[in-house]
Amino acid sequence: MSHSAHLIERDSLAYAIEKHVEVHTQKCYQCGKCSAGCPVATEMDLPPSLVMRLLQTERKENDEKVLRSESIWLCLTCEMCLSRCPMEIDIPSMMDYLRQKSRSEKKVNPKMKNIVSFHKAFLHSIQYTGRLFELGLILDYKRQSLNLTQDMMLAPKMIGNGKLHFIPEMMKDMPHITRIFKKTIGKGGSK
Amino acid sequence: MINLVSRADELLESKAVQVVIGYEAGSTGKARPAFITDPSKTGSLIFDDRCVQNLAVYLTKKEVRYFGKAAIVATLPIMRSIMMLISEQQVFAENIVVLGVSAEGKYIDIAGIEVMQQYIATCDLGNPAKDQETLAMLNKMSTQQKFDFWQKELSKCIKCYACRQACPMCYCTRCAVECNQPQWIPVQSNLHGNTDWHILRAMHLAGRCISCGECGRACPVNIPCHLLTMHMADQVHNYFNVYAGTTDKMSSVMSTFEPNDKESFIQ
Amino acid sequence: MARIGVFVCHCGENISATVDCHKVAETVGKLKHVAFSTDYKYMCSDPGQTLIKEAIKEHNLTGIVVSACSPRMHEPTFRKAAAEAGLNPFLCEMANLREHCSWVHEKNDMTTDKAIDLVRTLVEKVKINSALQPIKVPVTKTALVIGGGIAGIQSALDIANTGHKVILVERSPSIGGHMSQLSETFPTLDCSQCILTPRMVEVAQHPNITLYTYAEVEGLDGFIGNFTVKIRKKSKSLDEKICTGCGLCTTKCPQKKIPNEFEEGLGFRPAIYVPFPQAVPNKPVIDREHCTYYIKGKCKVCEVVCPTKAIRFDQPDEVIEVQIGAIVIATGFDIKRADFFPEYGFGKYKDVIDGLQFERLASASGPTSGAILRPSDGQVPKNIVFVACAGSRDPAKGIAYCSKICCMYTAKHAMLYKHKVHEGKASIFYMDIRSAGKNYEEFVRRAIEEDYVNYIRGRVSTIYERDGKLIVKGVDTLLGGQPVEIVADMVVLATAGVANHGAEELAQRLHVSYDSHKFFAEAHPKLKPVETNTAGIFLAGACQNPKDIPDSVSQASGAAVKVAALFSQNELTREPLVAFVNRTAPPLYSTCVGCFLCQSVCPYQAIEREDFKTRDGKIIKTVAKINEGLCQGCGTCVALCRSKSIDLHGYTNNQMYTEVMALLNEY
Amino acid sequence: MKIGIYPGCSLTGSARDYNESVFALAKAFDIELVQVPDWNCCGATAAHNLNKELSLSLPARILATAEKNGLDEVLVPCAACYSRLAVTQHELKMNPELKNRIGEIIGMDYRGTTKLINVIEWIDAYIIPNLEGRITKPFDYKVACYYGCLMVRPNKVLNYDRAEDPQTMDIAMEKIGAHPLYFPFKTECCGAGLSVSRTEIVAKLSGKIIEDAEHRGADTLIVACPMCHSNLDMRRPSINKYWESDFKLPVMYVTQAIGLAVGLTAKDVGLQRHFVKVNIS
Amino acid sequence: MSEFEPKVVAFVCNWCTYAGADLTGTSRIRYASNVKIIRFPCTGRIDFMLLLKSFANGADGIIVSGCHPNDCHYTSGNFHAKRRWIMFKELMDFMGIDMNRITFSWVSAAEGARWAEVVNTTVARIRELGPYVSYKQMVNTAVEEEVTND
Repeated sequence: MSHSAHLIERDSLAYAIEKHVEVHTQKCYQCGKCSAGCPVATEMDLPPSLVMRLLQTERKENDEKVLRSESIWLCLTCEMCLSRCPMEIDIPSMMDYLRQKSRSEKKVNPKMKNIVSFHKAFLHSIQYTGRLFELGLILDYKRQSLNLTQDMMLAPKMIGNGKLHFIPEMMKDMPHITRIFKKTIGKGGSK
Repeated sequence: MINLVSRADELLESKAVQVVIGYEAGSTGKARPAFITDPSKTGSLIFDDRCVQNLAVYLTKKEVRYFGKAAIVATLPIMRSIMMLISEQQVFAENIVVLGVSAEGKYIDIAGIEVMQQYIATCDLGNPAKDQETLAMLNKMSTQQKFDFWQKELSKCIKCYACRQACPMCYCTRCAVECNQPQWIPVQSNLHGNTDWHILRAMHLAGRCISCGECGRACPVNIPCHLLTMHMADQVHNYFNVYAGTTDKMSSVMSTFEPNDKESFIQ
Repeated sequence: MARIGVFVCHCGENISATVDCHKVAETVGKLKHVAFSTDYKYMCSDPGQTLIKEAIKEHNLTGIVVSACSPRMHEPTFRKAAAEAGLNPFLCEMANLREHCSWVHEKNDMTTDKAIDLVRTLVEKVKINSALQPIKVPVTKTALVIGGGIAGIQSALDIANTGHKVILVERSPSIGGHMSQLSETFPTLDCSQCILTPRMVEVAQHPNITLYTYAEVEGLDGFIGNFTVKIRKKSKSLDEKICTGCGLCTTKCPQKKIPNEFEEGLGFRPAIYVPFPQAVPNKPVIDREHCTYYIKGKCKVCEVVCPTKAIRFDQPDEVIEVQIGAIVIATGFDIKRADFFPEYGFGKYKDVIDGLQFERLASASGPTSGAILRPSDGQVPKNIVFVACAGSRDPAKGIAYCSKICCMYTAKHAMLYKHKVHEGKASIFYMDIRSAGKNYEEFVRRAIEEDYVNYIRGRVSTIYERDGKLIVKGVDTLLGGQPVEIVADMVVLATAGVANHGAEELAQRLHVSYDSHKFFAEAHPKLKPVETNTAGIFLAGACQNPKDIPDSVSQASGAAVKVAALFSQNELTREPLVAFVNRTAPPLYSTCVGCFLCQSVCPYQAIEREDFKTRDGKIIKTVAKINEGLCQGCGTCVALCRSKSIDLHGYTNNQMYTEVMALLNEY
Repeated sequence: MKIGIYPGCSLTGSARDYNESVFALAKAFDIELVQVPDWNCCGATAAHNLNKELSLSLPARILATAEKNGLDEVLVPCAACYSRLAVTQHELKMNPELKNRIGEIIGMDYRGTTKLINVIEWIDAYIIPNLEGRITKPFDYKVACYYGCLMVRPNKVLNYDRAEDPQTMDIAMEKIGAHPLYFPFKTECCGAGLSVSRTEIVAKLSGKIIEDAEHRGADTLIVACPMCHSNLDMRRPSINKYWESDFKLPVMYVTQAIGLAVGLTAKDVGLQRHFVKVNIS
Repeated sequence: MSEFEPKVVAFVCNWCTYAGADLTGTSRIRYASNVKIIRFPCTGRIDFMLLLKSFANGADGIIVSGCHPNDCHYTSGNFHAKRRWIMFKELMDFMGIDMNRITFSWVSAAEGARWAEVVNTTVARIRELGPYVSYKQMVNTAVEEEVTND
């Protein structure tokens, strides 16, 4: 994108977003169409259009509000906002970036720990088997989230219907996957 | 090679064209341009590594036009020259037949301008690799080094205008250097006049040079003057994303514009 | 041998306070070919001008340099003085010693030296100036107005009232345009037809106006004052002279189910039809595309019932050529239709309509006689939603610009609805309310305060249908982006105003430029909003960009004045500072080699082709030729021309070269 | 006829029914589906939520493996996997620098030449043209075709069908004798990856979809995504609890519906594995 | 000569920069008197050869100025000029001819103060660069050669 070539460095989240995911927050003119179509806008503490507005202010306290929000974790990446945005602002990519930033700065909203735990458990599963081991995932998630009783009723029926394996299906070339994880997430694994 | 010869033969025999412009072996072992009007003589046509001259230059010459409709042996640079000449209304598509030759030296059937356009679209249109290296080397030099380099080179110029005569795009009946009211370019072959001449030539070929390198080859004192026009071709592509000679309806880079043309030096 | 006169002005003390004017006159006076040199307190005063005139005569001067203020200020003054003394005005040059020297520099030797350099430079230039004659072009005093909407009507009437002939060409069977479709107009809520129809009738009856409806402009040649236009009069399949407009044919036509364009598809019309009751001319045309006779070869009911036997099935199109002197383009605009919006249902919901359709519903002469009824079931909508910026300010799916008129007409629509359905609920989703205009903001406030129209700031994400209702999913951004869902009976989209269909082709035919949205382009966005780049062609109304009625009418009158000013002279006089292509003896004819790159660089299409032929008509050479009527003298072609075959009067290559040489070298 | 397939993790586990129906349908039409050898998980939502490079590297490895094994065309039945693979392909195409970096990370030669097709494209290209004379039992039901998010968005990347009101699945359904309904929730989100961590959101969103389809008189929902299926089918108890109702609308994969129409049995296409009973056979 | 006084030629268009320079005058804003203006109808009219001629004839610096993009009196002359200067600058850079000696600018009829600033910064810069020796040398060598050739 030619825009980013002329960026003037600023100390703000909006700048970081422009630089890393090439989403130009100033393009937003607050029509609100993203919030109007977002399936989870009503659950969010900050609907997408409000996130955009907060970022536009380029003020520390507003950036902080965004990184600590529930919204960035509730976003389903369904891309409805992007497909209807008149300015074609890639909110989903921006949300991906905000989530990673929120985690790396240890600002994840405490109420959202479950969601993060699930994602982590998911990656754990891939890291050690190369593929998703659904039973393992659920157990791992329960361990991380301490939601021990959740979905107690679901698993037996899944097993009954032949939808849950007891033994993980392993990839052959596991060292390859381990290398990929090492080079991306780093030695610390998916923590 | 049979294809090229037989096709030339067929065209002359059927009187579809009156002359075939191609290459033949010269007495010194070099290839020289051939203008064949007699179908029985097409056997002398050759095509090999020696055949590098840009034949398109003859298309605008009165003596060649006199023959009538022409078929021309054309490698990529020649095809691009033809596209430019048609775009600038110097040659009419209906007056020429193109006998295409691929980079590997194989005959390719160019049934019309559209086919030629499609063929050109598949080719690499940048400057030849050897010249690209030299250009890169020059571009790395300091301003003073560049100045010294060109002053040394241009001091050799004897103002013979072989560079102009060899260039298919230099078809003007009166060149700007021949204009004496005012006398834009000093007549003498001195450093000042030489520099002005080569700047003028490069500017006039901006957006029109098709990177054949003929000017440099034609220079009797070996000035790499083709680098000037090739540098311009590079920049035209860099700024305006245009390669010269890709269609028969090229809108000239220097006579058109986009409102958002990018530059960084105008205050 | 050149004999140059130099006149150095003190401008009171404006120049002489920092420049030694006497020294300037003295130094320059010593130059070769300077026959006379003097300084004086006020050159522009009467005595100053007399001094110049007398010097010209007395010293038989062949050129003068007045060294005073900016030529942008007094060049006309001194050129006139020169002319009065018998010297060609283009042999007078001015050196700018005031704005460019005395006012911007300190008093010292360098400043005086600079003044000397400036004067010297122009002395050298004026030596090689040529005497130029003004260009005179005759004017055909007939105007062509293209488009019979309110802008075209106003322009035609204004020009006709100045006593000049006007030809008004309208593509559809009646004049009136979009304004005739409107119900009431903002901000006064007066009836659109009531104010428009008298003007339509005036056009029809005006002795200076020739009206061609059902006609289109096919081609244009020539230049300002001297255009030739080709007009295709489409066959109406009717002898208009005999037809009395009784309308019997239209009631008897068996083909009755053709969607009515005037009613925006909300009603039907027969194949032989008058678009609307107040149409001008009020005579029918046969729509050959839908007429049973033209499709199947039999029917002819209209011919049978016509009391005056006016139907002509075999009437051909007629193409006429007319000489005209000026053109007003007033082809209007169009709107994007509701079927354009993916998220608003691709046009599949009958009760999602556009603004013009709502106008027809609200119009007393419309398909519902002014009752607001749902197109799907004819019920009165109890809950209506208006969506502003539907396609406007939407670079992704619509257009990037603001359509300007929608804020106001949407407020009007909501008001009309509330006035007709008192218990109804009207909501407007908007992004900004743009109500700049006389009494406009007050109008919008009235909609909110008096008619309780519910303005919600936010866009609508999607509309879908359920149980015969329309679910509108919008948002209230003033509540921080809170989603709003309205179960509506009807939705009106204030769709974007766009260029009229066929505008691009017409622009190409007329050789005028258009912008990336296919609207006609004005010559200058601020100072020439009515002119196009082509001299003699003007713009009026929404063909330039979406406009409301007052703006359209103002511009139409503006265009009319431009035409009238042009027609006030028998001949057009133009400064001869135009380009020219050299000519030499055969067989060369010109040093121009005919590459025609100058054609693409010229902003005025002033470069033509000239063929030189042998006696038997064979073309020897084709070279460029300047149309002096069109050239404005920018000289871009001169700098581009590789063989230096084009030059520009007043700024020739030789003159500019000489200036540079003189400025940097002391002779 | 031989084409590649990337089944993805779900199809080996919770979406075994989908897997069975895809393979059964392929077999019925003499199409050999060759698995991308030793494939890995695409990383799904978790990867792109937590680490961008990982989210590109995992799909890149799959694509590079397909290339290495000469699979020019790869069917990706899972809409979620399809989306991840297609987005990766697009991003790496647009950004050569990133392409090099990811190439280094996976330590493989990646060119991006594989043609990815989703299940509807596959049906369109290989099943529909050969349908003539094969329909033994027209699928004479009112169906609501549910596309979800990942098959149509982002439209500029996937360039498949129209983002609003897509039609391809409806047309395929018409071809087997079904009656597609006007269904505005076609592309609304079911709640996706929040199934486990925020079940109530999934119950709410999926419930809306089911409610609207039932309201319009659908006999079944037709889907093409295992994630949507698990949310709409396996999560039915949560949905019914949240909405305080008893939605009975079955949810079928598009391949199951076509399978039944061409004479495959309910068991062949794995209908017995559904949580919500399917009264269609 | 005590101190080096740069010779600077300004090529400006009639409608914007020339008028802007007039405004500098009417506003009585002072600037260096080293600059002398030559008036053109439009930047599109300015031939690149004139710039070379200026250097050859002793100019140490050049200013080229016209209407801002979109404000051209002739609608597009300055756009064409812009393309011409882009290519010209690239060629000059390639040949080692110092482009720091040419200021390209857009100065509108309303920017009187800006014109003074453009002039002053250009003159200051040229003063720092000193006389354009290398170009003059080239011309001088040429003149010497001519003399000996004769």
